[in-house]
Amino acid sequence: MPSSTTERGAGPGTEVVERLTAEWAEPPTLRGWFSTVDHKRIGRRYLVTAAVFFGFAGFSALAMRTQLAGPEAEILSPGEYNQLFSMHGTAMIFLFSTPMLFGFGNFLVPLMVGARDMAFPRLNAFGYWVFLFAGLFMWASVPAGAAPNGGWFAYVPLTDERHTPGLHLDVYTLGLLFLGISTSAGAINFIVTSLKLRAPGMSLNRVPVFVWAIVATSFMVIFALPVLNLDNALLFLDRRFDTRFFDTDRGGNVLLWQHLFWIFGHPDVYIIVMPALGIVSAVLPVFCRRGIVAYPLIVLSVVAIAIISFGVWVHHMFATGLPQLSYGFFSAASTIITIPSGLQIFAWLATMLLGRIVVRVPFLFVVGFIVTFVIGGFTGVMFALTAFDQQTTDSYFVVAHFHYVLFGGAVFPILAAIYYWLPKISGRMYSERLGRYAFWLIFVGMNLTFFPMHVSGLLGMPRRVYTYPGGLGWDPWNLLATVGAYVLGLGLLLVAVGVVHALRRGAPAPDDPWGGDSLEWATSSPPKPYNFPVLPRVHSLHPVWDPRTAESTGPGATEDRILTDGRQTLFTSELDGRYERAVRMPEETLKPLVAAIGLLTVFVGLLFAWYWVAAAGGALFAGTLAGWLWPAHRTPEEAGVPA
Amino acid sequence: MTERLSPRAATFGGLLLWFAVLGGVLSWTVHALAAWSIDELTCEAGHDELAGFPLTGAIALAVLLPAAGAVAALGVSVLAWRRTRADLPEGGEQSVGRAHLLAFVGLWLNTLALAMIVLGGVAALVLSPCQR
Amino acid sequence: MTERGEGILTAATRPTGLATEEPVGRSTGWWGVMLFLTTEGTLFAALFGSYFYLRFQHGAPWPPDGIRQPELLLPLIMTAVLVPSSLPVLWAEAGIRQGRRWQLRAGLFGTLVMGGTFLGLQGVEYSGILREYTFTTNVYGSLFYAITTFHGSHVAVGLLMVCWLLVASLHGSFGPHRYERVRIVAYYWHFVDAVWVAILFTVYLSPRL
Amino acid sequence: MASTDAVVRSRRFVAGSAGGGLLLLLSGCAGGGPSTLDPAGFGARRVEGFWWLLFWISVVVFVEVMALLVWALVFRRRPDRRVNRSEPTRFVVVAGAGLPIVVLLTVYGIGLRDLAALSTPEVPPAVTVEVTGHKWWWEVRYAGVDGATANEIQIPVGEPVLVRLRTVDVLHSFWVPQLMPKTDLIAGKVRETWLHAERPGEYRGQCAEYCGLQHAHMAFLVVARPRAEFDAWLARLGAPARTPDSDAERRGQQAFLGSACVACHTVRGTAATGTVGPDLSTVGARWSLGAGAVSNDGGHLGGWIANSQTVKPGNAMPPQPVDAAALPDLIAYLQSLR
Repeated sequence: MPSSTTERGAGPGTEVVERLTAEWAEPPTLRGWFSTVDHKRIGRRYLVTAAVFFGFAGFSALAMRTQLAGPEAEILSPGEYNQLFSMHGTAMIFLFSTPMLFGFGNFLVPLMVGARDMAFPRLNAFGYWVFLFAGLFMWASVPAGAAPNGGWFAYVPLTDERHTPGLHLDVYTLGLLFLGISTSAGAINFIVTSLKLRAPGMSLNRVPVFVWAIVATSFMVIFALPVLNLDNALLFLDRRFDTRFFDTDRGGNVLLWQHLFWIFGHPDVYIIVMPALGIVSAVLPVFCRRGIVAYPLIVLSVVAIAIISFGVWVHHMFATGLPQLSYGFFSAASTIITIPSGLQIFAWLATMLLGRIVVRVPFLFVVGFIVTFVIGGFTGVMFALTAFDQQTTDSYFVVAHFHYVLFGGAVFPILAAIYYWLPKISGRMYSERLGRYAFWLIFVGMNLTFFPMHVSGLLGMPRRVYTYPGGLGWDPWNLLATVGAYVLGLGLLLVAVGVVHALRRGAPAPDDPWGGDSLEWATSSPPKPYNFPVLPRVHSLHPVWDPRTAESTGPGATEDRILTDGRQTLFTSELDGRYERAVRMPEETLKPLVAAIGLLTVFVGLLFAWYWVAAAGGALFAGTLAGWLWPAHRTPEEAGVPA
Repeated sequence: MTERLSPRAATFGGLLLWFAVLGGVLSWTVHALAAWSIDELTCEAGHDELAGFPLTGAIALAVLLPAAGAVAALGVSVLAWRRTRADLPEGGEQSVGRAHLLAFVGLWLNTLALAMIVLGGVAALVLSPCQR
Repeated sequence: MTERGEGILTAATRPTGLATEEPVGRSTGWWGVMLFLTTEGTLFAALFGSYFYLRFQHGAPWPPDGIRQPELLLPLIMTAVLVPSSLPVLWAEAGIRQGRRWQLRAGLFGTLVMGGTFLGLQGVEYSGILREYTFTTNVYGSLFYAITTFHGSHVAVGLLMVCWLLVASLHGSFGPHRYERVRIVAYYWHFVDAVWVAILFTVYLSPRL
Repeated sequence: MASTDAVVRSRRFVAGSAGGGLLLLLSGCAGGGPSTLDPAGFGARRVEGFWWLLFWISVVVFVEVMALLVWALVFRRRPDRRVNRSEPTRFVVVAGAGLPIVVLLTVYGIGLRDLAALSTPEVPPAVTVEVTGHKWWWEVRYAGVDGATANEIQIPVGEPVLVRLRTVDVLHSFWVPQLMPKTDLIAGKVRETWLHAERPGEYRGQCAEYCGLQHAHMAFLVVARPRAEFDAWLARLGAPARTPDSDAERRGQQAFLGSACVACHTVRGTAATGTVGPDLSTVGARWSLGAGAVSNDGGHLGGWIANSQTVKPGNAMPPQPVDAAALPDLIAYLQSLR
């Protein structure tokens, strides 16, 4: 089924390639580096930046585990510990997981749907710069000793001005508001790209699962993120301008914060995990040498999780003493949401059982994912049940649970994705041996770190404590977890070494090293700036395994899919992917960077209460936007105005 | 397409499919928001009735009406799923294949939504509204 | 037409009916603005939800602390100014579709005047209410000012966009083939109008229920 | 709950020995600590039973999934194997949805039943404890008794006790793992839970909701004792503080009343009536200082008075400029308050 170059068609002539290169190539200048709008370069930057933030958050975790290795340790002060655990959570959720997966989405979605770029390339560049600046904005607070210290959940009234003076929580609220602009822009871009830029013939029943997952995730962002933004805006107003939303003495209500936070927060768990599940559905079948079993059920599962995740938030509030019946409704949804996940697990298992398995490093990480994610799923069901939840919530059992879900459910797939798509992204193969060492260290380290936390939680250890007394039965489990954290850290370091090694010394990668089925494997490694010399025509769910798609990019390819007149790509219809028309794509520009700098100025100004600076930043942003979107002058004939 | 429909009928058919896909989960959304907010807000304010109307009755309505909506959507999705089942050669008529997939997704979504509404109803039978 | 003699329902539930693409043929700009407005709409919905959550948890009396029920006359006048301001936008858009650039400019100018009047009236309203309570008085004050100011800033952004469009139209960029930006700004403006109706209900009418 | 200790122990033995090493470790480590698996109260026991049910279901399903996974990894790797291209949708539906829904409905039902059981005790509680959360300690009062203690809740054994929870500042959570699942303390609201200790003993509790700098040091102890002992203790709590009966204690009392301590602390029957910090009328009998920060002995007490910020950074008590010569007397006095 992996097709050779001849089967795939010889493609268009060199003249076409030259014209496409002339249109799409970006100048290799410094200015070009800042002005790029190429989704592949932007995707790579997302990946690298998110990986760096992962490193920071990981070191925070190592510091915390060192402090908790034994009872009554004094390596970190309580103030430092609380900032570190708050930043660890906030960064892992907001600055690592979602941007990392958006990075893969950025690189892969246009390739997988057979387009030449995202729907809004300049918005894409803008999203990256905002993410970078927001991440630096938040991390800069750590050396300044002003990092968020209210936990990633920042419950009021602890986080109000009276109980936490200083910039800590202003960094948190403003940083997340700033970052939210990037995430929302990215989400809109993914949805529109997937709706309008799919290759002709790619009706919804032929869309790769990864793209379904990215789109579902983006819709969740659209509906969940504004609620977090509102919550943070209200907290900022309370802290800075003495409004009374959370002030119980003046009619405010502290549970409002929790409701709004978790209306965002629970969907966010799936915002993180969903693209990762999409990665698994992309990687696993390829190493089983067959298409994924029960594609319609997988799609159902993606859609169902995206929707139901909005109706389970109160299970984070089962101990707040609300009426039990109101828990019942959310307990019901939290229970049912496991069904779609179960369908996916068994679809993957069936794919493995029916296929012929080839064990390579990406597949190892997928297996690691299944083992850990299943365990996280069990404890997830337990937390859906109110009585059990009330006993174990806010204990280390929760910490164990969500690390199994998030490390197992997101980091393992991300690692699989790194090894799987590295040849495509960089054009280099990684070292299989280094990869295997890394896998085993990570798998063992991960379980050694987080499994004991189930036990210490059941033994009554509450979470978010900077130290604990000895002799309560918690000591050995904490020591084990700390040892595991170091093993895990070593494994992750080895991944970094492996990536650098591949980039420096790796063998050149073929176009399709794995025999993949989706369209990114139908182009060169790394892809040319225009992605595809001929936009393919899709006839089935597995276009690369389908000779008709190869034929469509062969010598007989029609001009309406080659499009060499300027930067062009295709619009197709939303549901059925029917050919609509060719459209112009924008050139590279510095405006996204300038607009992002404007926003950075706004948020720095707000943070330090320099409101004139903020206003100036706002003016810069608005002015740049006005120029960015300024319509080109048209002659009356071009615009269609009757003379 | 071999047969032609009036634009009105075609649009209506397209929208009907979306009802088949999303009708159930929309009903469940209404159920979850209504039942939870009625219960929490009334009880936290220290009442056990809603403007003279017994709380249990209000919650029962917030279970039964959405359940009816989910059942309706389930019916439409079953119909749509069967109507679009025509055996299609791979790469054949992509619209019908796509509609079949969406109807299938809707079928399951409606079932899951109905299950959640019913489980919520079970909770309402077991627990009295303001019990903590 | 096949459905002659049969109901629209029968026709619509044929395979071809159910397989009709809907939505279809929209541009990326249309989708972009719709998704943006969806996420904005969710933000306002959450804000209104918070209003009712805080109100019902607070219990009677609402407004608390002896604050009087909101006056209705001025908000109704504001409604009468803002909601019809969608009409000149529609008219402007219809004009440019026909290639009448003067109609586009006149319509946008009309919107600008009406939207500006609305903001002015909001200032008048604030100057009265600020003497009674501010956003620090209690949660009711915070809600009132947060909701109305947040919407007011949307109106202001909308007006900036209309200004921008007006300048661009003087520059001669629009015509029957090139008016997508007009449509996008129009959608935003209609959205701002619709949100105001929700505010009228939430902030001004609901305390009287 | 009718189960006696023996039944409980045998059940845990069965669970433990069947589960192998991990469970032995769990059960083994349960002794001494505040383990949810060593329940001594109605609510915690109910949830413990539920946990073992969930645990065993998880084990069975995990074994099933792992068996399929290992099977595939072992037997589906032969290079000459022909790929099966069928679509076993029915298998996926049955295994991924059909079987889970049965299990899920069962545990959902049991969960609702347990939840309802946790709601109210079978007999109405006769004792009401008023617990107030502070950053970072617990103020404990009893309905109808004028007097307060801190970080220590005495209850009669064998009967339900109502606990009414308030907070004066941020959110806290009241959790005694061996007795009852947790209940959050919500600013602006009053929450209620109840405790029912089945056997006498001391049960460690701790704040479970992150509450700032010293969240780690906000522990308390629930002491369950026979009704008569409890009644005597409660009467003692309501009475004025013990008067000093040695010279050292009297000098200590003078030093205490002459210091800034009285601005924040109460010792009933004296001029000290501050309400910012814990009531010290019975401080000498408490299990710890600083809500679990250090043990309550002379050395730690002296260190705490001199500069509690080195012991529990961030707590509300400023360092006290006590004359080094007067410190032993002060310690003696405070330790005599029992």
